[in-house]
Amino acid sequence: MTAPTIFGICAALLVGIGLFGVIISPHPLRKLLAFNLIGSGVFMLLGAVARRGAAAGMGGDPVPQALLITGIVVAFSATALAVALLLRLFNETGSVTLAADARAHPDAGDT
Amino acid sequence: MIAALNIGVAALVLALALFTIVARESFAACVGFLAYGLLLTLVWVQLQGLDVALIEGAVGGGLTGVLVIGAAVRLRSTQAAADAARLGMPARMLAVLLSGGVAAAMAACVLALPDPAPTLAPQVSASMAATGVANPVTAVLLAFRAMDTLLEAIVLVLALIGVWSLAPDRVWGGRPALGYDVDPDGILAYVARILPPIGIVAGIYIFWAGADHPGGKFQGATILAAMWLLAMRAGLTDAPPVDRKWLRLALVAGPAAFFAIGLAGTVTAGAFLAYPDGYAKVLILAIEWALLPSLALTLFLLMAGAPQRMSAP
Amino acid sequence: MKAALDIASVLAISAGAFFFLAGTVALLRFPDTLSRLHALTKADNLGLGLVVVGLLPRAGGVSAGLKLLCIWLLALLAGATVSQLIARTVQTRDVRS
Amino acid sequence: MPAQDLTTPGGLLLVLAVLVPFAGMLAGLALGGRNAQRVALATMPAGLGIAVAIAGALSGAGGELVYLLGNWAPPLGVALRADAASALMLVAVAVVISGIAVYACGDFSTPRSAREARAPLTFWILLLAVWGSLNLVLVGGDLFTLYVALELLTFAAVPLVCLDGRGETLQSALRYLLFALLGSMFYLLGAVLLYGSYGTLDIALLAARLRPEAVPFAAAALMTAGLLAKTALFPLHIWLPPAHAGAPAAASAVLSALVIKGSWFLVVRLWLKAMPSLAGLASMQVLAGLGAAAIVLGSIVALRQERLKLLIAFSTLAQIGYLFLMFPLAFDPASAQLAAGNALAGGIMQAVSHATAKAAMFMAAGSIYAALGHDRLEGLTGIGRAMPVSMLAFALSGLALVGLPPSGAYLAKELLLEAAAQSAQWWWTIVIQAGGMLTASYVLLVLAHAFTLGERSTARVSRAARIGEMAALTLAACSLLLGLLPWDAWLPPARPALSLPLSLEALSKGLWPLVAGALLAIWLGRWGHPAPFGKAIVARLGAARRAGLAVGKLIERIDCRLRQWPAASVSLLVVAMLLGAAVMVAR
Repeated sequence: MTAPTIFGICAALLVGIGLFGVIISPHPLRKLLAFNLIGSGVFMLLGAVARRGAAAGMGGDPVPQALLITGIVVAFSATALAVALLLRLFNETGSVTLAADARAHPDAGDT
Repeated sequence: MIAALNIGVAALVLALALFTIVARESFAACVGFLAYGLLLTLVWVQLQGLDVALIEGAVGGGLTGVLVIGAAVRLRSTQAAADAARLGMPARMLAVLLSGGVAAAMAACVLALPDPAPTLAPQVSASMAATGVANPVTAVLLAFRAMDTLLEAIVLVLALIGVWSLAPDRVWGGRPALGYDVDPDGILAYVARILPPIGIVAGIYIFWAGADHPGGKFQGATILAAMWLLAMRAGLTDAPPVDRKWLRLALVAGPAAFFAIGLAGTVTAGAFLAYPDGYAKVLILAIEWALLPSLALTLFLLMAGAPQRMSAP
Repeated sequence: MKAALDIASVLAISAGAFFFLAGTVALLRFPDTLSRLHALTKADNLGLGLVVVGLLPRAGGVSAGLKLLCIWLLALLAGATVSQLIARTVQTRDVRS
Repeated sequence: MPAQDLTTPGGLLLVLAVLVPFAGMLAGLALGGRNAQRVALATMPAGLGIAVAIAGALSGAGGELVYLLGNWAPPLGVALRADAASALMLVAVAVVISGIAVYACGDFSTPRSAREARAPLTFWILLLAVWGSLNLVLVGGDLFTLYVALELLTFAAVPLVCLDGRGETLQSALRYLLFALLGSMFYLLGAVLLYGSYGTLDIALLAARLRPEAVPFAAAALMTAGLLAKTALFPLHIWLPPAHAGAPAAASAVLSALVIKGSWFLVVRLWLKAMPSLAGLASMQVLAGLGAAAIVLGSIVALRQERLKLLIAFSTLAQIGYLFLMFPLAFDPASAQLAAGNALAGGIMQAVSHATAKAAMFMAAGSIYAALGHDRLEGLTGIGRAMPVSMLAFALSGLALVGLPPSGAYLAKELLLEAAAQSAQWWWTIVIQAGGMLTASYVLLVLAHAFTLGERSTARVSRAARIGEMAALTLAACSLLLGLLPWDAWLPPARPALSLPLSLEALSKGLWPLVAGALLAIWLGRWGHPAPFGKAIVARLGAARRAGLAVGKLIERIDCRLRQWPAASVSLLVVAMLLGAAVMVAR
């Protein structure tokens, strides 16, 4: 098996693991970690695509490699924003749960 | 042999990823994630993406890892509530089923990708002479797809504004939190004195090499930001208050220079973000030099977080 | 000459790998943080040093060799600092409890 | 290589449309303090002018503006592309942003005592950032550049949700951010698969190279599902109601009127421009089916809200559903492709009229909230007399949404009905008509509360707020009068000449949804204690009324369930798989 195939499949599994984490983790920080796992899975697939495109004396297609650099930095910005939001939420309310939502009391007020 | 090595690396990556999800404590999961990020750099080396390996190690593993570990420490008290809200078995099985389905579909797609693979490498190689740089990734980032890089610089500034907007009103214009109590004579302060000179040299070297070899402004800027962060965490320097004029100007200087050089291209070379013949390399280097301090500052401030205290008078 | 260098390389890298293995086993088996730290730092510093020494003949140039040495020194510095910090944290926690 | 891969005259306008707001954002940050607001207000006319110029350049011709950035042609380079649909959206965005900016001068001016304040500074910078990223979404021609644009849009929108820094808005913002990030990963995954298969990310080149194969099918399903999560189409609306209802009024207007349109427009772009040949009737029916469910659920839950802003937020949920009805109607069975025609025109028209009307609604609600200190429906009694301008703005925008001629929604409805008749999909006719009735029901519910005569209202309106009220009224009037503009220059010529929208027949067509809506409101609405019009009627309905309440309660429960995180994330995967299966089946 070639490296792109191995890591392509690894990428698919990473996305799967990340999705599982996003669904089941109750803690938002863990959801954020899971999101980063999905992200790195997607990036790894792009890396495999780049490696498959090796040609013209280059070890990989440079266009997807450049996209990867942009993508990783964007994912980092997202993480930084989410962490800041998480910490502010914690400072403000002392908890970070996403479950209690602005639910509009379905049982109250019917006439 | 190489295939076996790759499979081994892939298995380790997957095992760490799984640990990150199933670990009981958030702190342990974050440490696992940091190790995972570092391990990924090996994957990038195996995939012949040295530029990507550098950025993954610096940003994907390093900065993100530090960020989430810091958050996990501060959020320790929320662990119990999260443990109580665990999903039941049927829901977990459903999650396994669905995410497994998506992963299987994706793996099938990987195997169905066309052979020979489509690639832009020959086109990059044919057009690279016009840009004057020898690192193809830099040529893509600053010539062929310069728009993405310009937008990426804006993304970082915007994320920083988003982080700042989360400050409580009373400390607007103040400084980010210091973080820890540190011993001014301790080992951390010692390292924070001797490491930054080395780190600054290394960061600028990686940046400077980026025109022709793997490396570049993001990788370099990350190292510079990390050095500053180290000095701040060791109590040697402080983060600047967010309302300083010089700070604001330094933040926008890089993207603004990028804008200006791009717009100049409409006059001198007939298109936004085009470079006139013979000046491409000079202008690309000018953009990179302008971006480096802005990027380092933005990354540092993103790591430092929202303002939390008023500056000491 | 070349064969001798190759053999030296292989020996040094293998020895380095062995130290890493020993350190990892210690990390998993030792009972408390301080002794784990004790085993880990020594094994890792030496292990990495041996790997670097083994790689030096294959570095292909003086500047590449110097970079390898720099990496080792930086890793040493980072390892020493972090183990100091961890040890101090353990100490203060023990005093407090 | 397609012939259009050259920069067209006027292409530079597309660059400017993106650059000017971002330049304003950087300048606002650099200058700081009060200057951020000044820069933003100065940017408005410039951006408006650019958008109008783009629309002017595209009128009549039915062509496309293309700009090759850096003179590098795709697939190596990145192109910006705009057609008439993008141009109309660009103008709508510019108009709505300008209206919101005028309104926000009341709430987001730096106080005299401070040199710089957090909320005003960040609001104006984020407003410009939303504008720039929306323009980029509208003119981007490259799937990865569009990914960056979507992320920019998210990063600009999320902090707007929690500008007031209260715990519950922070929580809504976090949910929004996490779910939107999940959506962008799906989108990016699809884009990566497309690059791996065809070696390009350019929309026009992809359209030429795509083959009906497994990989692009999966990519289409993933990208669409991701974008639906960002648009908050049912059942992926986990984040929308609390985020849109909790934000400051000006921010709610931005989020509800504009931000969700970005990812929606990208779905349109994707299916009509990048992969029209992949679309099968089945997948398009799935999209519109989710839309229909959104209309029913959103409207009925809206009817049961006790707070005005939540009601408007749920109305957005329903209206998002309406935006997706165009997809199966755009399917042309002869060529087995999606074709731009009446359906596309109707969809764009609906988006434009919803943008103007919804911004006006949130702005009016914000004025009312500011004057009363709350926005409980029960407490609105008499507000119609105390704040006539705001209530007029609300009423006009509500009627415009219902589709009363000559509103844009009326035109949109006619176009969609025409498309449904042409493609013999009678079931969508029913949904379209029912949508109008349901919209009428919650609009009338609010109006009934507001115009009930009762005790004098305590509302107090400051002078600064009067300007904001006028801004809301202007946008509402825009929405109501949209149908009178000369659309022939931009909308595809396949459209039959519309009857003069003010004819008697048209008016009667517009009136009957109002009657049906009133009945629905009486049947399903939750009437508070100072019983507004017709308590007697309500009492006499007896059993039917109880059944209506039970139905409403059930639907509200379902909605609550779906908006829990695990359910929503599972829904995302299910929607992706459903779409994937539907795309496969069609071939």
